[in-house]
Amino acid sequence: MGYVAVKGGTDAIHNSQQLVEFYRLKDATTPLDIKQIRSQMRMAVDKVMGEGGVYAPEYAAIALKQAEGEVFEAAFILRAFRATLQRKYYSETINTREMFVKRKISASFREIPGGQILGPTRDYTQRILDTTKAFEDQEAIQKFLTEFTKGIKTDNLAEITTFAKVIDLLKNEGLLKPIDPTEDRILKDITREAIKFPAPRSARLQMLARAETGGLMALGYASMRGFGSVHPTVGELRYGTVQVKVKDATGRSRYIGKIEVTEAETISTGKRVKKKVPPFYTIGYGLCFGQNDTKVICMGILDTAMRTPDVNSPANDQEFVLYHTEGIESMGFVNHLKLPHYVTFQSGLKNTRAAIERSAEKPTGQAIQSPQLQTV
Amino acid sequence: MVANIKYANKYNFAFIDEATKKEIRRKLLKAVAIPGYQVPYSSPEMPIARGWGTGGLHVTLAVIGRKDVFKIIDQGSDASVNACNLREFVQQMTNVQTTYDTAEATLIQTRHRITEEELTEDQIFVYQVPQPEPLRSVERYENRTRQMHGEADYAKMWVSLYESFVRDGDIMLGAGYPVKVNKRYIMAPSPIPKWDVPNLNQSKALHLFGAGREKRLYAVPPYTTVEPLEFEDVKFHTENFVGTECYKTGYKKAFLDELYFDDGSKHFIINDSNFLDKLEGKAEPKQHENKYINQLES
Amino acid sequence: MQSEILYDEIFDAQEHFRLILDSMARPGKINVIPNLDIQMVDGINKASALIGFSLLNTDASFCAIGELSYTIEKFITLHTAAKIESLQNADFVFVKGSQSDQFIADLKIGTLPYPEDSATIVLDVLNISTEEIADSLQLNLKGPGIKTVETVYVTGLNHAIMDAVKEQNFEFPLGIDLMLTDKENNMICIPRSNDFTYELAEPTNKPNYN
Amino acid sequence: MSRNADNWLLRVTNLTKIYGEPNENTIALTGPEFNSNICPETESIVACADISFDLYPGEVLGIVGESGSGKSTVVKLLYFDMEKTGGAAWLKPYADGNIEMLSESNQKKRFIRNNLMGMVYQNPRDGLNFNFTSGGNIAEKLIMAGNYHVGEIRERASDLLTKTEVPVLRMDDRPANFSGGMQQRVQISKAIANNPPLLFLDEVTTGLDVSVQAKVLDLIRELQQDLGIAMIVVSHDLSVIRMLTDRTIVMKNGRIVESGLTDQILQDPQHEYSRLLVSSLL
Amino acid sequence: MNILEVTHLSKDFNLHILNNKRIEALKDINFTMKEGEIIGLTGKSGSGKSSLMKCLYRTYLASTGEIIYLSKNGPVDLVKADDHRIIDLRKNEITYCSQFLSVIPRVSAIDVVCEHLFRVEKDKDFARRQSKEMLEQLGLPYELWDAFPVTFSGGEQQRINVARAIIAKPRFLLIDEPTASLDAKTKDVVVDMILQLKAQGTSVLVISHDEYTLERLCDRRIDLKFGEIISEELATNQ
Amino acid sequence: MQDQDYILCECELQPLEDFVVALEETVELKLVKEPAICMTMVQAEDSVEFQPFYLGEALTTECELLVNGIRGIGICLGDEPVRAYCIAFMDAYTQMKDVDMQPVIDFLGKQSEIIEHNAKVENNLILRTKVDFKLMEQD
Repeated sequence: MGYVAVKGGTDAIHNSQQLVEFYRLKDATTPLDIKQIRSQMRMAVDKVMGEGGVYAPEYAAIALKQAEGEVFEAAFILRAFRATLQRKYYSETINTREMFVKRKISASFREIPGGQILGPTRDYTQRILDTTKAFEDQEAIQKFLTEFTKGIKTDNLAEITTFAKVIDLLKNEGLLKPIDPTEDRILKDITREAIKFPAPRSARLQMLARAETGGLMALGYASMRGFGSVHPTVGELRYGTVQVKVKDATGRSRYIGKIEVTEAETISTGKRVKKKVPPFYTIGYGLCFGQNDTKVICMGILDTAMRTPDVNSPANDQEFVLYHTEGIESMGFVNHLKLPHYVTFQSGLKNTRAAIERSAEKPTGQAIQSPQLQTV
Repeated sequence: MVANIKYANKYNFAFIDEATKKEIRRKLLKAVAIPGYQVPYSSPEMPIARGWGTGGLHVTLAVIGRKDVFKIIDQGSDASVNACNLREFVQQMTNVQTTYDTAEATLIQTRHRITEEELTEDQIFVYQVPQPEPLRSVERYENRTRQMHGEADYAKMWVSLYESFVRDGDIMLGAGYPVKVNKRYIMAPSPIPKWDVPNLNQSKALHLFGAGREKRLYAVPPYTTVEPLEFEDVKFHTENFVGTECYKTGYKKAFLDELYFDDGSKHFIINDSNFLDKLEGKAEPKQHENKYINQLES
Repeated sequence: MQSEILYDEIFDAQEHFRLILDSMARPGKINVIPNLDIQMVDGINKASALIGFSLLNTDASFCAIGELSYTIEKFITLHTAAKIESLQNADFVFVKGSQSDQFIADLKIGTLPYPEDSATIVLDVLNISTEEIADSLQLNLKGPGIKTVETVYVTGLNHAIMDAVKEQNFEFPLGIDLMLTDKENNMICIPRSNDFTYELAEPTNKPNYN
Repeated sequence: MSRNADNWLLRVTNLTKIYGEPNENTIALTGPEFNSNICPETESIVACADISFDLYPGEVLGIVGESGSGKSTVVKLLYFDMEKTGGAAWLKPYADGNIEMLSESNQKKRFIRNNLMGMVYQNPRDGLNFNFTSGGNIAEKLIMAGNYHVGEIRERASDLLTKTEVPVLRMDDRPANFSGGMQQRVQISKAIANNPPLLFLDEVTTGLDVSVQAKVLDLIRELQQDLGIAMIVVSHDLSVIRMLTDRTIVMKNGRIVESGLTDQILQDPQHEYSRLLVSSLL
Repeated sequence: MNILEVTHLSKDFNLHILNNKRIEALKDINFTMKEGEIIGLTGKSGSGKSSLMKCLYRTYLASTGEIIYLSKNGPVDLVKADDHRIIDLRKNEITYCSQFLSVIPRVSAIDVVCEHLFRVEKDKDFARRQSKEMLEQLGLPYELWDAFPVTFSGGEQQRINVARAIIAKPRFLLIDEPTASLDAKTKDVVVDMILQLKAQGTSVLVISHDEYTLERLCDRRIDLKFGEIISEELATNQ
Repeated sequence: MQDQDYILCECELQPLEDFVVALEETVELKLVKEPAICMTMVQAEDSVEFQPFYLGEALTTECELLVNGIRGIGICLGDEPVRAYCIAFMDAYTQMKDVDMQPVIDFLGKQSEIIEHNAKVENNLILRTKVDFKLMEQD
């Protein structure tokens, strides 16, 4: 009788946990090192941090290992880990204009300040399965590293610089929509209080930043395809590291490290609310932990879409977007269907049986009347 | 030089950090002060999945102390997998005493049932709530259901009951039957069967509800009026077990599970595992009293 | 000037919260907050301060009004890191029962969709008792949490405050919640759901035979 | 009932609704004399401004004007479908007319709406819930006013449907499948289900076939005569106004340009705009 | 006692369609009317008779002057009184019966006549009985009673129009051409009905071109020409 | 030279640990707060309207100690108890008077050079992925 097992639950759970470990380890291969996962599974680690809402590459790597590579599960483990730690600091606002840029592209102009820097991207790798990866060994790795860095003249290195942003060019030219003075600019923290609707933009951006990439993609894509009206141009997409500073207990500003982020500004033709206003561009903004182009672009689309509410298009509906792209919640609730429900089912069963009986007694076509109204 | 304690972090008592506990506690007090009203709260992720009782755990972990005796049931059973899992987690994180005995517990967490044995003034009863919004079936938007609660605008809910009656000759709501608390808020009592709903009314214990995924807390204080929604002429009724009895004890006045044996035969058994144990051990646990149970023959 | 404090942020806070929760769930039920050996400041009942310690932190705001309010505010912020806010925005308000009732009209009472966004008053009185005491205000409490009627006697409470609270709580669920403490660490709560009345003691000081 | 200054049912003073962010000149720079309700300085829109009138028990008041004149805004403000920008209104049966109703909490507004008012919208979708049956729609209104007896609800619903000539057999059908005229009659049944002393009718015949229009108007006339409900009838159609109302307010660009007895407005209009309206009718 | 005192009443129309041409429909009208009196208004068409009557009923807004009507509750200036006061008087004291029946579509003849009674009389059957009596006296064929008057001939409509005015038993009756398209026999019925009202205390202002009707009804006549009173004389039958 | 915290957070851990261990013996040391992990909420803002929002939390280690009675606070990202301790130590040490700071300056200078060199090398590798439109046109 499955779940109804009396007193048997605890042992079964323990054995099940052991069985998971068994399947993870049974082939007795070399244990995965956390550093290995962190560097060779970089994108998975980034995704775990982004969706877990916690920047901690080593812990994300541990979580991935523990979850046997299931990114959802790893992000979830990271989120739960967060709940037990005190939040001691709030950082100063990070400055993406001073990013150490590893990738920087724009779709809206051919040439941009500092040029189009492709950085590490799989976009042009031609997705041909590379079977030589099967034979990769230390020697091959060393050989690649030597080859790759060979061309660098270490005595004559270019200086590290920062670059002007594409949207600043548009902004200075007066092409961007002026800031809506009615927008709620309050800074909310949805991890400290439940989101309320209509949600201020700060809460929306925070929700999107830790939302599940696939969910964002489904809705962002829907909006572009026709279930919505946002089909933007990527103004600029950047990936790199930014510095994080906090104030310590004595009030001094302290550098505490750098984090990797991906940032996108998407440009759309703005909806005109007032007649005499020209068709300014609106910018959608996307930012997330780690490298994740898809996520920030979709975040930009949805940021734009949600600013013009429209219940007919899911992407423009705040409640719809924000409640349903939260991966940890959707995953949990979907999976809760596996829990026993025999009490609730019994309750419904009683109703259904009774209703079927009643309908069998009642001659067809006769409207149901309440007891008092038999004669009406 | 300090020891390198990297990766050796210890968890806080009751897992959740103290700031979050305080937040939950403040919200619980508001929930008690406004019976049946859903208070939004931060609802941090827990090491169990959303929808698996995170809200119940938040409440339990925010109120639990070293002196508590903890009991947890799922579908009425102390031994169901989810109950076992959560019991072990709470025990590990707090080191409190746990029990199967309803009477002995000071803090009881539940999924989908109220114990068959009557609760006392010294007990807190914590519900895991999957869907805290009783109006969700008639209104999908949260900001509108909020407004409906704010203005006590419950006509849509009532019409859905009316229409259910017109369509099927009865109000076809089963587990989680909506109730009105203190004559004001309509509340989802979590998916307890209708059998349990009357036991919320004027209960001696404090009832706390946690919906983790939906990030809502609410409460029914002791001695509070809790009425299932019913019309003057179309009444609420509990599940009908007429003609059946527990095949082990012959008892009739309890919520029964329907079992199918390997030979295809159908049997009924008392759902509440601790209550069943006590009856089998010839003990006489004090049962809840309400007008629906009182009508039944034992 | 950090004063030494023998207060366990985990276990004392939890124990006190359970007592507050019990009092809130059973309006008029007197719970006693255990007498911890902590260094206090003047102007606030120790039980009130402990309520503050148990419920406040950086995410909550409060204010104190009346005499010594500055000292009290500094004391509570020091131990909880809670934000000091204006009367109109404070989550918790620490005040003496002898205070005039005018401040009540300024407190936040929440909105219909979010009635919990409202103030809780922590009120210092002299005595709280289940038995009649001289010059006391007799509070008759009725509502959720109470089987029939609960009666408590309170001294050092300006009855105008109760009138003002009643007025603020006129449209349920809007309103404010009350926590009362006395010199002996007794505590009761009166949530907004409570329908209370009060009776003033006879003006003549009748002898107390109990 | 004799009419004196004190026995008004509804009193409205300076009711104003402005969209956008007006400045101090917005009111002065809009209105019929500018032939616009859009403020040239702020682009805010003055949907209506300074609307004042008294409505007496049993009286039928017409509000006429072209689209965008603000006539619907007035009833929507009074029915709490919109939030006012300024002004005040009192309803006699609510707190004996002593409490300004537009500033009440939403909870109280809902009470007023459920118990003391009815509304019939131009589009039946606005007044009916198409997910409910027609009986369910009427039940909604009855339940809101505190009737929780299914038998009585169904009896009342069938009375109302009979009165409004909707076949009682269709009580348990959803109005989505009804004709426009029948939907409108269900909507009227719902609006009057609680015998409200005040009923708002917002362009109720617009969009219906002429023959259906006539039937709906007859129904309203009859109900008015039988039940003595005070009504505010909003219409751009003067023949509707002529048929139903005692008194008429003419609106243009968010302001009242003229008010008077309906026959006077029709036969001796004073304002140039009213004359234009009337001459287009004749 | 005077039930009506009209002083310096004038009425202009501004025809904005015709280049704002101003028409002076009534010029400085002064007259009084005693309670229970029947006054006939005479004059050629276009002389201002109907305009005067409409001013008294407030269908037209007078341009200047006063119309003091002595209501049951005291004197009222019908020019300046609040709309609600006018509605009140129209419902309870003053009835206006125009030359043409302003048809109410899809209401039966009987119910058209009863309209006023329905407002004051709860018992609909009783009201209908009264209505039938009156239609019988006025000789409206039975088969028309339940029909809609929209389709009726001028004479038939006239009878209904008169009936609904008279059945209301107003205190002050304004009646425009009550007998114009009636046969001699019905004319007499109508005149008798009006006289009966007078006997019950009603004051009547009547417009008619029919000398017979005027002869039988009027205590006084006021003759209008180009919007001015040109003569005011006691009727010959006094 | 880069800011001290920057160098201490970004340099290799081993030389830092060695350097601190050597200095530890010369001072009186009291650990006020052992290294412990906590969270830092990272605040960001959109680049156009400068709407501030919270991006997410970052795992952080903090440590507090007294060096000859002078308070030192060390905070750094990640679970890095040793580094947080070293930063706290250096924070206090560099506030001390009557101590020869030259070794510290030398150490920081050397580490700074290494960090900068490595960053420049990475930067130059990255710049090789720059698309050169001008070149294409000239060809």
